[in-house]
Amino acid sequence: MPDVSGTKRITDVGPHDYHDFLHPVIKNNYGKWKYHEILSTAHMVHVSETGDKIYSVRVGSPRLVSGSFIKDLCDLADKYSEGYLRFTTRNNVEFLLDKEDNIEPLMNDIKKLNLPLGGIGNVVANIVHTQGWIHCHTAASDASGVTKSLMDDLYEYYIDAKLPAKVRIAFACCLNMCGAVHCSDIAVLGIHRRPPKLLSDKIINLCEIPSTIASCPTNAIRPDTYNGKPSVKLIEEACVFCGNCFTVCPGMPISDPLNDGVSIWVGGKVSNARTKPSFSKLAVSYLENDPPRWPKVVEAVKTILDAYKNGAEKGERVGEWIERIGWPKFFKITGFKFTKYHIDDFRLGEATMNYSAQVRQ
Amino acid sequence: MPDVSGTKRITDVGPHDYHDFLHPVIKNNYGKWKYHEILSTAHMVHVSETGDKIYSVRVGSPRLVSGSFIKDLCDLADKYSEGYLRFTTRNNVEFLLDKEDNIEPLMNDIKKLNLPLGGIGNVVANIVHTQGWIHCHTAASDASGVTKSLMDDLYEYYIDAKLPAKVRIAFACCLNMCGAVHCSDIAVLGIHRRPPKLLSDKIINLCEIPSTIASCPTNAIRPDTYNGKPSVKLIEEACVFCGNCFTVCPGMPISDPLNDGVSIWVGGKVSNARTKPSFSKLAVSYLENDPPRWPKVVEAVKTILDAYKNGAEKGERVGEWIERIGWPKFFKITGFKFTKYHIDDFRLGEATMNYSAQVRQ
Amino acid sequence: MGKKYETPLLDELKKGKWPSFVAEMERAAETSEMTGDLLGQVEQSYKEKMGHWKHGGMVGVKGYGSGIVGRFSDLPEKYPGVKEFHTVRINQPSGFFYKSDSLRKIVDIGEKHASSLFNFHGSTGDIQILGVKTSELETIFQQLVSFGFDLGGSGSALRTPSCCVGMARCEFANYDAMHICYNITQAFQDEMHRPIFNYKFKFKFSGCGNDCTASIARADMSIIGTWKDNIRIDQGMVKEYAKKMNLHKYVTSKCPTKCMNYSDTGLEIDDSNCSKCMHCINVMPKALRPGIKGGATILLGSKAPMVSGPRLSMVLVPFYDVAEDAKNGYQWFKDFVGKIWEFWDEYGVNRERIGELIQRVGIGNFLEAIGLEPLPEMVSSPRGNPFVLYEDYVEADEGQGESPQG
Amino acid sequence: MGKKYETPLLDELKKGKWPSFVAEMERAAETSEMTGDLLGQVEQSYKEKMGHWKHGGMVGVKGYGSGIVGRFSDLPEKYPGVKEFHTVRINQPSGFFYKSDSLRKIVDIGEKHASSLFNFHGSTGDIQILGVKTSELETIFQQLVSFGFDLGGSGSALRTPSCCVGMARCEFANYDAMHICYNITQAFQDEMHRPIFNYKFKFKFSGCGNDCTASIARADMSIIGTWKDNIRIDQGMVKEYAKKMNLHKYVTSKCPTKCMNYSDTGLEIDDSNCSKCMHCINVMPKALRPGIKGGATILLGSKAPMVSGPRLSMVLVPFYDVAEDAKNGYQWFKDFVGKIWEFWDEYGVNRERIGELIQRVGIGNFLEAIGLEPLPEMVSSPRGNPFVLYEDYVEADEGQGESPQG
Amino acid sequence: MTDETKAQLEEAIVNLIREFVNRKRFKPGDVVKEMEVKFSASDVTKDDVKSAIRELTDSGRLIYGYAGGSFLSLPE
Ligand code: SRM
Ligand code: SRM
Ligand code: SRM
Ligand code: SRM
Ligand code: SF4
Ligand code: SF4
Ligand code: SF4
Ligand code: SF4
Ligand code: SF4
Ligand code: SF4
Ligand code: SF4
Ligand code: SF4
Repeated sequence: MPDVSGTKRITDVGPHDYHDFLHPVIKNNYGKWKYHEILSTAHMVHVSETGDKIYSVRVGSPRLVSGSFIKDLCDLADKYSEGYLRFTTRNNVEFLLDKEDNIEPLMNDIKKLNLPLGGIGNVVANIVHTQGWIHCHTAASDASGVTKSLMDDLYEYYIDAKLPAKVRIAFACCLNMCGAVHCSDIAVLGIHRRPPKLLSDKIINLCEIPSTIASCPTNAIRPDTYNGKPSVKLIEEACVFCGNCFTVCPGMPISDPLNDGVSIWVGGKVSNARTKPSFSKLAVSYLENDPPRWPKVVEAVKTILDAYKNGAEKGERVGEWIERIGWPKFFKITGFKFTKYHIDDFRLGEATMNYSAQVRQ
Repeated sequence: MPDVSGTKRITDVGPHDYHDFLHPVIKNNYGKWKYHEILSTAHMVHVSETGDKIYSVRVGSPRLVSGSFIKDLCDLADKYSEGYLRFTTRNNVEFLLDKEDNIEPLMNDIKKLNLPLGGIGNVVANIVHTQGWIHCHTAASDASGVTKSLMDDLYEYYIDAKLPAKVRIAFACCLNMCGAVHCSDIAVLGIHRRPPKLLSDKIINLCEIPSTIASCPTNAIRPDTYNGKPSVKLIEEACVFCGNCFTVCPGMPISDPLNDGVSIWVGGKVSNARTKPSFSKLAVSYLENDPPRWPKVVEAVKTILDAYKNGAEKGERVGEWIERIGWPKFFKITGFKFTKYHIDDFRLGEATMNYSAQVRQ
Repeated sequence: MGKKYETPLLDELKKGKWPSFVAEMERAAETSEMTGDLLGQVEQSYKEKMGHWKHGGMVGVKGYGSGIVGRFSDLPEKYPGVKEFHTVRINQPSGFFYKSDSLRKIVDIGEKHASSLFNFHGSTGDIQILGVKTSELETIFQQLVSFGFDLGGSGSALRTPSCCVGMARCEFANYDAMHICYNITQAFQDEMHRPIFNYKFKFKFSGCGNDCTASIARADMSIIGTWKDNIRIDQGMVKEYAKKMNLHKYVTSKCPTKCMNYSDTGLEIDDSNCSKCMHCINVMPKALRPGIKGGATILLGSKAPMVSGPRLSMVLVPFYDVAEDAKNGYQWFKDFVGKIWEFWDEYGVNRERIGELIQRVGIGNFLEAIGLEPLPEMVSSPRGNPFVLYEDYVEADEGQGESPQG
Repeated sequence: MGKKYETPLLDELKKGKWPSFVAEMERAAETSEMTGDLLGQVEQSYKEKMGHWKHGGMVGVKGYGSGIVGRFSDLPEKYPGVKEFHTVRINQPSGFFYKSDSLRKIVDIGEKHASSLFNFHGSTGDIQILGVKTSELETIFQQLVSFGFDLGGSGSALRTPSCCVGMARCEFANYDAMHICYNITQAFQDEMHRPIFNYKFKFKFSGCGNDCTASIARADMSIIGTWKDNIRIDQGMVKEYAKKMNLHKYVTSKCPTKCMNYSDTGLEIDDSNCSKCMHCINVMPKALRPGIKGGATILLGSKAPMVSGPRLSMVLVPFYDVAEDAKNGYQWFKDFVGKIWEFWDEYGVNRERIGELIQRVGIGNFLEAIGLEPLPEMVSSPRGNPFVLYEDYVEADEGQGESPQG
Repeated sequence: MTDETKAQLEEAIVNLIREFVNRKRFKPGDVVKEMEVKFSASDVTKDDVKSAIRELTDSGRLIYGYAGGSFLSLPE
């Protein structure tokens, strides 16, 4: 690079000023939007107080993309929206058009690229997911593979609005949950089921012992010595396989191909509409990893989605539907087994018991 | 007593068989009641599938009564209900009549005794209360005195059904809560505000040290020695003045006339109707003891009751009303000050934060 | 016997419309000198704003470890009448039903051998005779037993179970609360009178979800009526109610499960979704009745705040067929309670109530120990955190295995 | 560049209608040899059902302590192309808006100096360039800076704040989320690039309660739009909606505060009781609009489960007048955040997020430290247990006093 | 802060890291707290320490490391 070494380095310029990236119609109507209308699952129009309109065409993306993919998008943007486009908070792509006439040709071009048009309204939205085996060291499952397998199967729900309300699915490959797994309508979570191994040589050299001990949610890690140096020991019966110790201490690897897999969670949401935001709750406590297409995971998610589609009233999110029919019925109609793992025995778990005689018989 | 000493003592006979105490109409229609009708706040009729009817006339009682009081009741029962009567779970008296004609004369006689007729329907029910200074060693306030002062003032609400729904008031003189204080529409609770004194001589002789330590909810009591014997010390900053240590250890008296008093709680319920049972929540964190008539307590309860009466919809219990209008408004209209004491910082307290953007502005 | 002390503060509490406990104390003082001294001591408490009772004290009747609450004044010289002022707790009859003759006998005892003061009733349900001297305890006990009454509980023992009026006078009762209450109180006399528990244990029986004994807040085991079949609807009467009130606003929209619908064709209830909350029935008792397949939900664990905060009872057995078990002398119930007490005995510590114990050891383990399946009815929702203590895993090349601790 | 390895398992993931990340990897492999090796290693992971990345690793650009996630293969001999395969995190522009020219420049960097693989976007919001060798880091950084992009956060530092599309394209936005997001991102560059916190800190800005950035679940500080005045109602349009749907069933009865009423005279809202949940507006966007006195509620503390369980953010400031503060360069907000960070700095421990710290030290103490009044808006309900740590008391003959720690 | 104190401060920071190498990881926050104590006599502020750290990292005398949390370390 010509302008670098030796000279004073430029730092802390921060993100690019978004003003440069706003379509003129957006600039002119910033803060003046009056209402929107969803025209299809793939496009909507926002109408301004000034009468101006902006059309958004939404396209699905696998998120992990090549440079060529982005360049394809740029080409389309140059052709139909003066180069302007945006991404959504769930990794969809939105082209912003001021000319209604451009919509159809754009959509046709998108179809030619075999990209999915959809994602607006009462659909299964694009899955928020994480790195998995592609890039992360603590993954108990792959992220992109599960996501792809699911979206292939749920494709019809992305391009058509067949559901009672929005369904947000998320995937995280470990309990760090680098996604909104803990508050999603349906969530898939990579899990371990065996305690970490203790590689004492590594532990004494690479790990800060106090942080390692503090990392354990159940206090299963206790101080110890090894070869005269501070180390740790493990109360295996107390381990909940969270992998947090491995995050801070490379000497405690926890992956175990035989026992790693995923659990499935339901009924979380983040919006404040109607009901308060809420956590996803455990539905299926364990499914083994079965790459490349994770049929068991796909089936479980499909089971939930079908039950929801058949049972929910219009406008009810997954969690709202389950609350109305009750958890016993949810387990009954999905056929998932309710076990002691489903009963929260962690810190605030007590707050989740049924302290009432309100029981469906 | 003639039949006692020397001979084999009779024990474990248990409670008297209730069958002996059932009015014949009740016996004949046991389990066959079809519906009831509330005829006034003081009487109701239950109608059986057989067509039989039983009338119940309800009378208020201070619960702490003399033998003469009970004999008065017995006289009335003998006169009007073949000697049959019962008490309710809230210490009211019920005369059970099969003859409608007896109702009025009975009521007249009750009035002559200056006893209150009422307590049925949407009233302030009789206050469930405890022993107080009359009989208990840990009382932070008196029970009967506060109850009497309140009921005098709320008399109209006992004899007339002027409220949107039932209002259950309870009083307990210390945190042991020998009443349903923790789940009442309105509750008055005797409290201390200073740590116990450590009478070390008593502690080492009269107290079991491990139980004393275990009795503390905040772990403020720690092992110590005194004159070479096992004793305890106190982390005063951690004490929440609960008095549980005094219950197990006479060497830790906690009463302090200057700082004892009561707190006021609202919005609890135990019925499963509509909403789940719920705890009473802190409304007023401290009012000083002002015997003999506790005007401040009476005023605070009255304030709640008035606000409730004016604000609630028909059928809403106090807690249901507050949930609908929101706690901020409750504090606003009652004028009670919301303080950090109102924010739950105890064990499951975290579960009570507002984890949503649902906020009335 | 005249007034022994000036009681200007207490006198204030004789004013007002509500019957006065001070007046009652004065009436009692007419027959018992002790009570005169009580008035004096309480007046002093009112002046000083503090109680004047000593900490506890060991008293009781021979062979029993409970039923008496010992109480001694800390001013015995000044008020000799309250030097010893114990309470005798007496098992109330099921449903608090009495005939005047029995009541008079109890009153008689209190007037002759105690302060003439009573609680009808104590918060747990007992009849309480206040102000008993140690020397009178045995006499009182013997007299009570002679006409079929017995002491209640105190200390680390079972407390007198209590129940609502139930089938005796309530059309909502889904099982015979008075009968089972009486039966198990008799069956567990030993557990009530000879303290062997870690702490107290309370039963309360309510015939329906209205829970008129407040069992869900005040009993270690709460037995609350429910039903399995459909709410019985009298559509004609529903129409009558509809004339007088907005059924939508006051009935259907308040249904917690939103399983009701009212329209011109009448009231429809999706009973499979009804959680038996009682609301609709409460509001329209002439039109709606619980189903006929009655029974009870058994809940466990409520108690006052000490030590870990107040508790409500949680669902343990969604449906208990009480009538069926009655045929067998409630044997299933007694065995069930037995298992719980055994667990409590084995794992509980001193002064630990069952609700606290369960939470300490984990509900999963508790259920396993007493042989109950985990059920979604037990929770308001499944866990929201991923810290699951999995016990199943696969060993290399071995297929599904069990953990060492499993 | 042809196929380097057989990838039969991954090939399965090229089938199906959803765009395939495997296909994308193969496309990337056309311009970057590294990516060919990535395919090989991932195929092996699919076979063995486990990842093949080593634990962390120290890499970064000079002077910055964050923005790069170091990643090393544990099979470097077998797959030399992924021996070093770091991620470069890049601050996305507010609202994820782009013009094609800038995007092309970023792509260009990734194709020339890395694996040609990208995340648009990472879960926190950054653009991510995957597969960067240590030697390329400085070059990439310099190039980014040259056209006005910069690195994001990682490690114990601020993360790139993110926001919803807000006023740029959403009629529901109650404040200018994109503007404040950009402003504070610029203001806190130092905190993002030079880790000095106990752990990570995230901001997310959503223009209304729909919270399209999921801020309440995923940001230490969640800034969510709200309004103070009345919902703007177009009664004519309400009538139009009423023709198409049952307003009672789908709108008013789902209002969480039951503050709406629809009748022949139109829609009435008791705005003083409206909790700004957005539901009614969502359902009838042509008839209803938020009020004009917009602002935001500030909430604190959400995060993923480690160590003490997942958290949502809780209300801290019910109403923050964003527009007013904007006039001042958001100085109030910056000071406010500063106080919180100071508190965190002083009392927090290593790897303790702010939400965990507050609960550990007690919300009351936290509020006192940062100078906020306790408000009922902060809680869903006041405390239900009586264990209150009273700090006020009276000394004998002295009147109201303060406790030593008070 | 004088230039002299500044140099001393930077020196002290590097020494601290060196002294505990392989024994304790110093988060920048830890360093700030250590230095505030050590230089309490010469009114060194938190910001002074922060800018010293910045100078050290900008010049490459110290680098940032990461292991579950960020810390300061000597260049390899
Ligand atoms: C584009 C995007 C914002 C952005 O800055 O990128 C967006 C845009 C809109 N959202 Fe959203 N939401 C976006 C993520 C979210 C999220 C966050 C998430 O899913 O991770 C949520 C919270 C989800 C949750 O609760 O779990 C979200 C909850 C909503 C809701 C509330 C839904 C509910 O009833 O709970 C509405 C209202 C509605 O749909 O009726 C909403 C409404 C809207 C509207 C109609 C707002 C408007 O007037 O423009 C926009 C089109 C809706 C649509 O896609 O159907 N938006 N919206 C995000 C698109 C994500 C995507 O590509 O799928
Ligand atoms: C007599 C008594 C039972 C007994 O065995 O002694 C009783 C009797 C009746 N209760 Fe009760 N309840 C009795 C204590 C309770 C309690 C316990 C308590 O207050 O400590 C509760 C729970 C209160 C709570 O939730 O905090 C209770 C909650 C109810 C409810 C539910 C009210 C609600 O909507 O939450 C009903 C239904 C109703 O009133 O519509 C009910 C209904 C009834 C009915 C109508 C049942 C019937 O058909 O006979 C009876 C007359 C009602 C009345 O008094 O207005 N009863 N009822 C108790 C009278 C107490 C008293 O003297 O005031
Ligand atoms: C008499 C009575 C209050 C009343 O005025 O009615 C009462 C009085 C006492 N209770 Fe109670 N409790 C009484 C019902 C209750 C209830 C209510 C209930 O049973 O429905 C509760 C709350 C429910 C529960 O069990 O949790 C109750 C919770 C306590 C506790 C706290 C127990 C706990 O686990 O937190 C204590 C403390 C203890 O046992 O050491 C206690 C202790 C006491 C003692 C024995 C004081 C002590 O530390 O030794 C009191 C004796 C007072 C006296 O001088 O007579 N009392 N106590 C009630 C018993 C009368 C009866 O047998 O009918
Ligand atoms: C790249 C990304 C996932 C993705 O595929 O998009 C990611 C990847 C990692 N996260 Fe994350 N997190 C990412 C967003 C999140 C989110 C979501 C969010 O920000 O909205 C969360 C949950 C919200 C939160 O902050 O709590 C999240 C919670 C974690 C945690 C748990 C933190 C906690 O307090 O519980 C860790 C563990 C840690 O920091 O040591 C973690 C750690 C990691 C590490 C650095 C693994 C590690 O232990 O060192 C991962 C590096 C993977 C890699 O190889 O690149 N990541 N991480 C996301 C960042 C991209 C970006 O900058 O835009
Ligand atoms: S969820 Fe876990 S495995 Fe997946 S990217 Fe985040 S830290 Fe890595
Ligand atoms: S995996 Fe989690 S629970 Fe197990 S020892 Fe490590 S930190 Fe503790
Ligand atoms: S509440 Fe406390 S003071 Fe009152 S009777 Fe019960 S134990 Fe005694
Ligand atoms: S009064 Fe309660 S909190 Fe205080 S020391 Fe005694 S047991 Fe502990
Ligand atoms: S609990 Fe039910 S059955 Fe018992 S008295 Fe109350 S309303 Fe009747
Ligand atoms: S009993 Fe309760 S849940 Fe059942 S239908 Fe009636 S109101 Fe609904
Ligand atoms: S959060 Fe609100 S303002 Fe922002 S995009 Fe979503 S709906 Fe619009
Ligand atoms: S915004 Fe929500 S709370 Fe307010 S009126 Fe509409 S539905 Fe009700």
